[in-house]
Amino acid sequence: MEPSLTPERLRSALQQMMRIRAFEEMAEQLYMRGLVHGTMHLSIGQEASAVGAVLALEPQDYILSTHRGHGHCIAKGADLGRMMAEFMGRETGYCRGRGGSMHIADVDGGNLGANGIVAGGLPIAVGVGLSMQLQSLPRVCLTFFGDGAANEGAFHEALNVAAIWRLPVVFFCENNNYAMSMAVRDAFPTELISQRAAAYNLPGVTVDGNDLHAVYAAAAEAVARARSGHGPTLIEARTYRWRGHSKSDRNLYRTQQEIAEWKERDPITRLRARLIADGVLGAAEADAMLAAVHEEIAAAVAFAEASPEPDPAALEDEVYA
Amino acid sequence: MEPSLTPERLRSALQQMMRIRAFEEMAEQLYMRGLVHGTMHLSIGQEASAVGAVLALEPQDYILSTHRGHGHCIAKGADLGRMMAEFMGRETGYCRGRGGSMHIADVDGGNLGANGIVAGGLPIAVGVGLSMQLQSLPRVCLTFFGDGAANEGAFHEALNVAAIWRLPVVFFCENNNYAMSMAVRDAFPTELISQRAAAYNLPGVTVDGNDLHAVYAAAAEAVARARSGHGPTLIEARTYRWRGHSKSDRNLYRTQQEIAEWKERDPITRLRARLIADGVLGAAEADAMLAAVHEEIAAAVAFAEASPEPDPAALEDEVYA
Amino acid sequence: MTTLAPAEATTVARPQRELTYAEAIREALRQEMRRDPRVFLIGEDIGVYGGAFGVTGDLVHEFGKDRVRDTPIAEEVIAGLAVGAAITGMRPVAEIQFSDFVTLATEQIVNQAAKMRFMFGGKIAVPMVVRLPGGSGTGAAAQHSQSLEAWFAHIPGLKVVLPATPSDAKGLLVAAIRDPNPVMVFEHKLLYRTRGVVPEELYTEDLKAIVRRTGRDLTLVAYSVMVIRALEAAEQLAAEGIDVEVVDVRCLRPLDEATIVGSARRTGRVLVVHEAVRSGGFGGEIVARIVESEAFDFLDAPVRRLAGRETPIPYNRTLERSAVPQVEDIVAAARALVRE
Amino acid sequence: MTTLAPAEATTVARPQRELTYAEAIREALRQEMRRDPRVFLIGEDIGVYGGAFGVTGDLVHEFGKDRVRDTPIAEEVIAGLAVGAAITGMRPVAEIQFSDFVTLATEQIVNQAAKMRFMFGGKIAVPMVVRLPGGSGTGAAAQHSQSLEAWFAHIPGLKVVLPATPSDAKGLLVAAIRDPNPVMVFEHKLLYRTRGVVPEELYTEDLKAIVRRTGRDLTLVAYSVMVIRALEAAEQLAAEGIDVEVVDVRCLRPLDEATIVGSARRTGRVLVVHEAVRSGGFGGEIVARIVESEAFDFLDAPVRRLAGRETPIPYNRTLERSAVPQVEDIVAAARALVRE
Ligand SMILES: Cc1ncc(C[n+]2csc(CCOP(=O)(O)OP(=O)(O)O)c2C)c(N)n1
Ligand SMILES: Cc1ncc(C[n+]2csc(CCOP(=O)(O)OP(=O)(O)O)c2C)c(N)n1
Ligand SMILES: [Mg+2]
Ligand SMILES: [Mg+2]
Repeated sequence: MEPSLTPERLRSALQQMMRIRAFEEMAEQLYMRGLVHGTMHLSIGQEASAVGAVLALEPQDYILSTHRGHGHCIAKGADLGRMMAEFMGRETGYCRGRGGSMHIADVDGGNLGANGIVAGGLPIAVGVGLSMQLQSLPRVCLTFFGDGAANEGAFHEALNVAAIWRLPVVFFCENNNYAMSMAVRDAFPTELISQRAAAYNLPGVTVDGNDLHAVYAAAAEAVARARSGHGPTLIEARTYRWRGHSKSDRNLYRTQQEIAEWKERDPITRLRARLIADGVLGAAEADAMLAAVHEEIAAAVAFAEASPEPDPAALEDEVYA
Repeated sequence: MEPSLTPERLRSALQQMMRIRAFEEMAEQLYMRGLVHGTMHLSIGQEASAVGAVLALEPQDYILSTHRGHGHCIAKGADLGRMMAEFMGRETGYCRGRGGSMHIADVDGGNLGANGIVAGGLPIAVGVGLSMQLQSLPRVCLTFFGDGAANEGAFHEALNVAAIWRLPVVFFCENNNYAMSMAVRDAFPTELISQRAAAYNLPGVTVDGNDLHAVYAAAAEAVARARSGHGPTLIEARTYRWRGHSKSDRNLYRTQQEIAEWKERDPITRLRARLIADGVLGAAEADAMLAAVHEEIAAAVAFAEASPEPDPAALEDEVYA
Repeated sequence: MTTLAPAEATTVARPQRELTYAEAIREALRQEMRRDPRVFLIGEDIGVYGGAFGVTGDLVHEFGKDRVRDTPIAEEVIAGLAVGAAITGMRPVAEIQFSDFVTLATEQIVNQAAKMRFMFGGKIAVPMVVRLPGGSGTGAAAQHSQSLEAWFAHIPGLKVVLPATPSDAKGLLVAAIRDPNPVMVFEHKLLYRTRGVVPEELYTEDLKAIVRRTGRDLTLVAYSVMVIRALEAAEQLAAEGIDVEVVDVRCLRPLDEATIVGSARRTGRVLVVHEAVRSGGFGGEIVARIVESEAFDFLDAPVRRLAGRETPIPYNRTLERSAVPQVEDIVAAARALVRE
Repeated sequence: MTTLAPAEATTVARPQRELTYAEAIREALRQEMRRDPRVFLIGEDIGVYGGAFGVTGDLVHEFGKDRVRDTPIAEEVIAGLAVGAAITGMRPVAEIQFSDFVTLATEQIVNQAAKMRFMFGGKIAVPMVVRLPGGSGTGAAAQHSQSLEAWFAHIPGLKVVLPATPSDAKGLLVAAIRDPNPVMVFEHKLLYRTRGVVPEELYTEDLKAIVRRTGRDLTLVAYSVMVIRALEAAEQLAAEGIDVEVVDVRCLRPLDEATIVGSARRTGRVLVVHEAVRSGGFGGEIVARIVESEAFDFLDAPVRRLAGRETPIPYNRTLERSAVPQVEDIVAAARALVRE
């Protein structure tokens, strides 16, 4: 256990992971029932990476998130009711129903938004980093992106510029083995994505993304380095999405066996067991925690359902400031 | 001397370098006199890299060139008269006056075009490589680009895709220390640009770009690798441009001393001396060669000047096939 | 969802087999790939996954991973792959998974593909196709729902095609593949599941406008999904005694001015309908062409436009619906115009 | 080259100091940077080099390399730097060295900067400026001479400004910097050396059209360099007894329809002039707005357009000149229109 990971923070980390899981399971159900529309990218199975990364940040730090961003958003402290309201397209949602799941943002909470464009957040993160440097603010920007994003040109431009200017940015790659149907083994000529860091003279590290402690340790080091002016780090967190890419996915590009194997490595089960083993938490307490989470989710749904829809007459109101 | 560099090929290489130098000096003069307009990017000082690289290719191989592409074009065997005619905007020019210096192409000769967009040729080169692979043609595509281009997103996407598919492409970076005014030391976090090859699991090599033999050796190895199906190589040829970036350059970002030092390393003087020392060529023969080149240039100018201008009525004719 | 009666009914000689728009595209690809070994497909998730919208489906099983080639997520290189292959003997068909992502490939398409032939004095051809699923209506929000066809219609060297029916989806795509120029084919996501009669044999459609329904009182000029809505609106208006002509533009560049102007002349009243944002949309071009033409003197009312509102596409269903023209909006605008 | 008399003459209260368009932009940047520490510049070769067109000049010496920041050649990240800085308290002014290279930055500008505020329900603002030198006339050929303003004018969330005079170059740029939204400022390369009176103090111009010359017979609606050509044409036409009004649109999004329509109503004849390719150019939008407005009933002739030909910009001088409207073309088109 890392020194700064107090029992309290660890318990709260586990709770956040439970929240993400339960929130997404509920969102999936609502989607099936037609109460949430559009598309939906679930991060079930990847909770340790979102929570571990954000755990290393201070509240005033920034994140930039992805299409698979519910976990990032919850980890950064978002209110579940306003999130659910957003999914249901309500006026009380984080984006007042304009953004939906793929564009959820919690600007006040430091989440500068999920992004529908793969790698779209990377150039922005560099801008946030530059902004902090110019304003001499000791804030870090951690940008999440997937393995697929690491093959976009934006990845290269962003890492290079952040590196030469030593910007306070953490590049956090959630390698879940697939970009939609494209397997990492087919899309990358190297074994590790973190090997790319050397091209920018940056530290690059690959961690077990399903191990909360490992993710936290890597992120904490990167955040400290960024905050102290030593520039960016590339972190590759290896994980796996249990669900299909989105709702249209028939999983033709992977085997049921592979999915089953990864389910064995459930990050939540793992953290729960470790915390119990370490005496941080009792089993009953853990069960109570989960029950409380489910109540929160139910309340979030109730809040969302009771919320009004946006007024079509106001459609063009928020285009310009 | 590499085995396949016969005396005859070496003499011809020296002559090509002389041609490039003399051609560009003339183009510069014509530009000053207002006979060539637009802009002009001279490669004076970089002749060994263009000639050494192309020397490793077969006639049916392809190159893609850059805004600083006169040398590439001549090295690939272009006719000087038709080039000069292009610079002067004539109907007999390679692009019938539509392209000018920045878009000179000699499609039949395998030069698929200079490019006004930095790194614009890299994605195309990958497409050419794929095309050769799909057609099982044993042709290689060598794409030139500058140090500046290596920071564009296109560089990254292109190298990655060429690497995973093992396409017959040679990525030939002419590192002349500056991208316009941006020094390589400010734009890159690493010492060598060729270090980026490792990110794609490719061989990367840095050579003295002013040494014809060294450039040839590296290119020949890369071409052989590409042709035999082992995929791309990243070559970094270190060189220097004697002239400003383009005609608007006041050289504020570098010192006269630096320029003078690099002029000491003139690739032409160097090759000439080596060939004489190696007994490949006599001094008188070398002088005669240069004199002949100057006559060729004069003839090229005369051809261009005698050539008709394009007909404005035909302006829209070549937009569509 | 919508079976097209009017225009299809005229092609009586062809067998009455129905396909969806997506199936028609797949059939076009399959038949052209069988016929011409130079044709191949590149894009994200077009292989085993079958395409984000199921368009390429099982093609990878027939043609293999080389000719139905999944790429990493790298749109600029996808376009570059097409350019490089096209100029060296191949006939690439690239897919940009959602047309919004073409913003990452505009350099290659606009500066390279479109201009290469001209810049090189006519000494090269760039026979490539880019397929671009676009449009709103699926709840995919602002970055997955745009209609950017007007951008490409502004670029000399490109052709821009927007099929509205399954049979056009096939015939126009085959024409695009055989065209020696770069052709942007915008497909509408809402059309993929629409059904219509599609001839089984290989055929091409001209990159020209077509009158889908004749009428005397008013011309609706539309393309892509708005053709379907215009035809529905026309049915409703017919019930009110308003006789509407529907012109399906099909190709924005080159634009078949003659067909549009001819219809405008006949009816004297024109409503141009598209989903793309109104300001700077291609509707302005169509209005201008009509006004500049001899039809001007035959106009009984100003040419009007009905188009997307001045906003990104919102997520909320009701907002999304209200952001682009619906059948009832077309009916209302047409009715008002006839009364002007 | 051209000193603007008509419109400038009305600003008599201001001191009659002349600057070039490039100097006026530099002064705007300098004064805003002095006033507001949040303002900073990013782009390629804008520091020691002074900018590809000398616009930023010596600013790096006053403000240092942090605030006049040279970037590697990476347009997508240049735009992203602006977005990220803008949403966290800064006021970035990014330069795209030639507007053609914006094709590499459209993703960030169109999907991110333009849509972010809307997508996030109004909870963020993106106060950034992108300066884009554009246009032909310098022999820079097809990839360095485009006029792509219509693309951005089609995107809700952006503003699109095109100053035609030195004093507008300053005042509109200052307004753009202070605007809480992303603003695309298209500068024309041929205008950089034109001179005109520019007030010394800091001031803003409204993002609205302006009547640069009043006249009764015909309205020329133009923007950017075409305003200068239109004014010259108006002088020549005056000598023939044709009294021309010239409207400088200045801002395509939002479009100041009232000023344009008002002029069209007064003169009854309108010629829209722009350098960008005609098909899909913004001229179509302007024509449509006029036709849709109450001015339609006051039109004595069809609204016409004079614009760039349907070709990439060629290198050869004569071809290049013939590819876009020149003064004599405007004179001829205006003359013909008055006689219609
Ligand atoms: C620029 C762009 N290209 C393609 C897509 C379509 N798309 C959405 S997510 C996705 C896969 C992304 O893979 P990865 O980055 O690994 O993230 P993951 O979905 O695995 O979390 C694709 C291809 C997109 N949204 N943006
Ligand atoms: C995409 C793009 N950005 C910027 C430019 C402007 N520009 C032309 S050449 C150049 C410098 C290129 O540097 P490098 O790649 O090192 O080639 P070199 O000029 O040194 O040969 C720049 C910035 C351009 N043409 N294209
Ligand atoms: Mg992934
Ligand atoms: Mg260089």
